[in-house]
Amino acid sequence: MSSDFALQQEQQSLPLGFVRGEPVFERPDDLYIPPEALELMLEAFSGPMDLLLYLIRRQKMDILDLPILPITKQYMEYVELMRELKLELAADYLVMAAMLAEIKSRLLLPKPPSAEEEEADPRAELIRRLQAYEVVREGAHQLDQQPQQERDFFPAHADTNAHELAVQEPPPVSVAELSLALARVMQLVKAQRHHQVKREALSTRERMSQILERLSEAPQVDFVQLFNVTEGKAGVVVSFLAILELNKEGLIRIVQAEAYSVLYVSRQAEAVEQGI
Amino acid sequence: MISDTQLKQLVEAAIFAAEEPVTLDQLLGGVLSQFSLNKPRVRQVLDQLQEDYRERGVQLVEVASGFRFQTRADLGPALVHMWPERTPKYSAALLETLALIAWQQPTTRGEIEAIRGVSVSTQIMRTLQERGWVKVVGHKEVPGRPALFATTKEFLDYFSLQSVADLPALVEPTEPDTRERDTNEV
Amino acid sequence: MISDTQLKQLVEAAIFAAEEPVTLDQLLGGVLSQFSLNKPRVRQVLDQLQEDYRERGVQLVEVASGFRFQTRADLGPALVHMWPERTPKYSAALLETLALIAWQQPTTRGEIEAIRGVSVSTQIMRTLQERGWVKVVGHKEVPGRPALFATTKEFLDYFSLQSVADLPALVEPTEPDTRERDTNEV
Repeated sequence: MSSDFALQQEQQSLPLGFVRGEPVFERPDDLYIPPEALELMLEAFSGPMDLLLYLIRRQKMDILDLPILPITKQYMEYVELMRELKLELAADYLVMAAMLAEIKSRLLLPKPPSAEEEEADPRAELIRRLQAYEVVREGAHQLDQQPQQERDFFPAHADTNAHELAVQEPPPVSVAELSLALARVMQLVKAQRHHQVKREALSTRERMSQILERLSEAPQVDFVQLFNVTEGKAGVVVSFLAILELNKEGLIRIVQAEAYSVLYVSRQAEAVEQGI
Repeated sequence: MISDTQLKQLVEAAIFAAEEPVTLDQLLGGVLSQFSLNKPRVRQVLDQLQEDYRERGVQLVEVASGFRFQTRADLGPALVHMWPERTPKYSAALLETLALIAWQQPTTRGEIEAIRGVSVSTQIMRTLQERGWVKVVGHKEVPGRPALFATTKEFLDYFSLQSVADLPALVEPTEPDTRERDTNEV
Repeated sequence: MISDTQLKQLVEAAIFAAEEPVTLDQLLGGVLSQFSLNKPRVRQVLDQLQEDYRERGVQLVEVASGFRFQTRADLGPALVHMWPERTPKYSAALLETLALIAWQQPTTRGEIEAIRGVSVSTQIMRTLQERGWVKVVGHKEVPGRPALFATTKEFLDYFSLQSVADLPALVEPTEPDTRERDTNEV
């Protein structure tokens, strides 16, 4: 009893694991523990290696002296208890159980005298892995000891009026990006049958905008002035199509005082306001 | 008990670490709650801190919602150079809206929404107009008289385009029949 | 020309106003770009600032991605008390995974799992990447081309490290010497 007590005291000096970053010093020493505690403990172990290391430490054993029989027995008891309590047990725990069982059976098998020299210790691989894992666990512990932002220190910031003074450069956009956006939009339009827009309409529609803009500067413009002969035949055709389209959409009105007189074009809004 | 030095350090650190200005009450109820301190003592510490920082690059000021450190006002113009291009990228929604306006112009917000199947935010329309790429060229004579949007000359200049018609030429045609139509194009 | 006082104020304000740590080069190329200053002069200013703040509630420290002001380490517990929600807690599994990536980088998930003896949850890898502590730096040229993970500057900044080399060295395991002891054991 007294040695058990001493052992327990010793246990408490070493953090055996971490629960959400908090070192865990206490773990139940016997196996008969309430399910809630076991669940908590399962959370405290980061995996089967952690549990195994804990069991070895509890036995005050050297890893190099891995006492495979008692450790396997205890490990199995833990795993069994976890299963009985239907705790969600990671498959990794069962893989470790199988590995332990295999090592145990190999150690128990009588070895043929001739092979004794060459055959490696079946525990060697597990010992190597436990040692490697122990290093990692120590690494995690040391990392946790580092000054941590928002736990040990906070970044210190000051407000500044400089942001308000800054002239925000608008984000750059490449033609390729815009083209891709247009391609996406074209796909959308294609999907909608009723929008039968042909690519030819492009420059016409742009010209429609230009004409509308021109008409916003003057209440009415001489029809002829809407054409720019320097653009050549193609340009004149585009302007003409644009005027027809604007007229069709009811955005402009074309008026003529008398036959063969000058044609005037005005925006529909102006036309309405002026009562034309 | 807490020494004067520790108290000043703690108040200073708390204000610097806080994301928002901190009030005297927040200090007393927060970092200082474990010490029995009264308001005048903390007030005095704040006064001392204000004095300590008077000639420094940052200063302790009291604003409506509490105390905060801020950079000296006269350093503003120099500090501007810290953020040369802290510019977010434009959203796909904005670029698609722009592309649609270019393509279908003059067009209304409602027409854009009908094609994109989602509403176009006022923010997007404002951004496009502030950038000088899009402007209102008239109003459609339908109920509500919605604005007619069109692209501008600045838009063409920015993208080094002669005309909006130059734009889709960059798009790889997905269907062979659209390619044939290209030749007939005006 | 800029006076020593102005220079110190400007550097101080710039570091306090920046959202991320600031390097000497960033200072020279940013806020100080309009003055012709050399690195040693700015370095000297940084040294002076470090000295000025030595006994204050916040201190100037150099971390992996540059200089930043941060609260004094011994004030941590009191400040955490002010913002308990700002202090995250990390599981043993997460810290072990992070430690492994830090020490063994670049490394794959499979290698981490082999050492930890447990599968690494996707949740942990996502958390580490979302926090910006870990990133994929390539793929291992083996079947399946698994991603190679490495730690970032943000990781170093968070844990107050200037480089991975500052991490405490790990004790290499001693070679198992089990052969002779076998017989006594079973």
